[in-house]
Amino acid sequence: MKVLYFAWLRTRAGLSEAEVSPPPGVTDVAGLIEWLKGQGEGHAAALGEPRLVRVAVNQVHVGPDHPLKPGDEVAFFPPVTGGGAAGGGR
Amino acid sequence: MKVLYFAWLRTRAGLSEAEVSPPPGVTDVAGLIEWLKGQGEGHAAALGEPRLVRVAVNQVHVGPDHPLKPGDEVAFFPPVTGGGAAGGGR
Amino acid sequence: MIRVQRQDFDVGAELAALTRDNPGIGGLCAFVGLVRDLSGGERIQAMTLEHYPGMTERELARIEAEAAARWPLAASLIVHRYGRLDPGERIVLVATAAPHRQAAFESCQFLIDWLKTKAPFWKQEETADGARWVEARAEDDQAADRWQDPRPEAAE
Amino acid sequence: MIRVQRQDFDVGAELAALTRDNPGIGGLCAFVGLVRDLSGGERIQAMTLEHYPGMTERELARIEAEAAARWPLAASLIVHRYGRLDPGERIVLVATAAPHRQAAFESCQFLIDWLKTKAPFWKQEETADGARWVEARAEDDQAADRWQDPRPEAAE
Repeated sequence: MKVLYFAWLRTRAGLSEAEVSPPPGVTDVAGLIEWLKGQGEGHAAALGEPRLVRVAVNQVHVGPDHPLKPGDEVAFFPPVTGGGAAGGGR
Repeated sequence: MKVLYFAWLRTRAGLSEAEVSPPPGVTDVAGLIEWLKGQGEGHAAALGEPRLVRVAVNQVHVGPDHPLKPGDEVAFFPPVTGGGAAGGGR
Repeated sequence: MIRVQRQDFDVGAELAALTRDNPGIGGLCAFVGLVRDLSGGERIQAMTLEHYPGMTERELARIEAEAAARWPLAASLIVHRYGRLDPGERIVLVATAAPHRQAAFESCQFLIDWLKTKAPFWKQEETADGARWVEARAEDDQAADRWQDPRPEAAE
Repeated sequence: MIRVQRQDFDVGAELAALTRDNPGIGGLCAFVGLVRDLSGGERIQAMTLEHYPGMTERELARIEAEAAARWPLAASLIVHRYGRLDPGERIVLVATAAPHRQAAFESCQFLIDWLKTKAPFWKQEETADGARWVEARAEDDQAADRWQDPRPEAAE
């Protein structure tokens, strides 16, 4: 299973990509996050603020109970901030 | 006093511009319209559908009770239709 | 800035000039109106835009000033053509630039909505049956009426 | 059509290509997002946009398809840059073309609102104090949320 970090999660993790093999008990995104936190300081630092962590599985936005299978690409990132000017301004 | 016609009011009037000298009793736009209707077929045809006639005095949109003075430029035209695509389409 | 002209305009050049040397602009919204080949289901061969020289410029400047009073705009532009145009040709360009995008979108839509009911332009369409004047549409009055009242939410 | 690229884009050429040979288009709405020189009152020296290659393209295509399902669009375009950009540089171009202008305005605003909360881009700003990641703004979530529900009025 491939894990990706973007933006400041990547900076905190100190890595942008990792190949991981979680045990069979890890069946969904929430489970993967809990397991990763025990896999080294980088993962723990990146995932330490769950409120600010967004997840995509195989490049699709998902929630914490999304199921996982071997071979999935799981990306963790903060809320997105693209697109230029912010929404306010009336 | 200069009177101008635009779009299909111009077509109906058969003229785009006329110099007119209404009598002193004509003091506002509504009075001018009534008086002009008696000043020939062209004026009468152009101003025959008051619901569709818009008025500008000295190049500013005005209502029927707008006062008039000698030397004013009074334009009559239908509702405007510029600007490209219409508003609908959700 | 407003301009009334017979000739076409270069959208890219106009928009680049509008934002040049103003890095406080975060969002630019532009609307281009084009001549459609269909009107009420009928094929249009060409369109002629008549206008009221002098009043047109005054009215466009007034509409632009109204937008600048309602929104925090860094720049705005209205370019409107007159004369005979073929289907697919550009008729009008409206653009507004602001620090934030909501102001740019709202003011751009305000400008085109007001322009369509206040600026003295009239369209004549040419079909296989001859030329006819285009009638004003209720949708356009409704679109303009949205902006009549000072907006209740005045948040930044 | 969607494109994710490092290099700048030519707004005029992009918009001309979008409407070319389609005289059924009556209105074209475009939004250009630019790098501001100020953010929260602080001067920005440059901005770097990171993205998630692969997912970005998928997500933009999905957002564009959603707009096409909601409005009668003749054409649409999203071009988004990544990499390091200076103040005043263009970041994103969103454009929609439709027979009528209301559909063009609404769908263009929908695209940029959704893009800002769904497309995997992240901004890092460089100030005199160093680089920092830009935080997501509540205004952007609110802007996107407007479009969550199928709109109650579905008139043509």
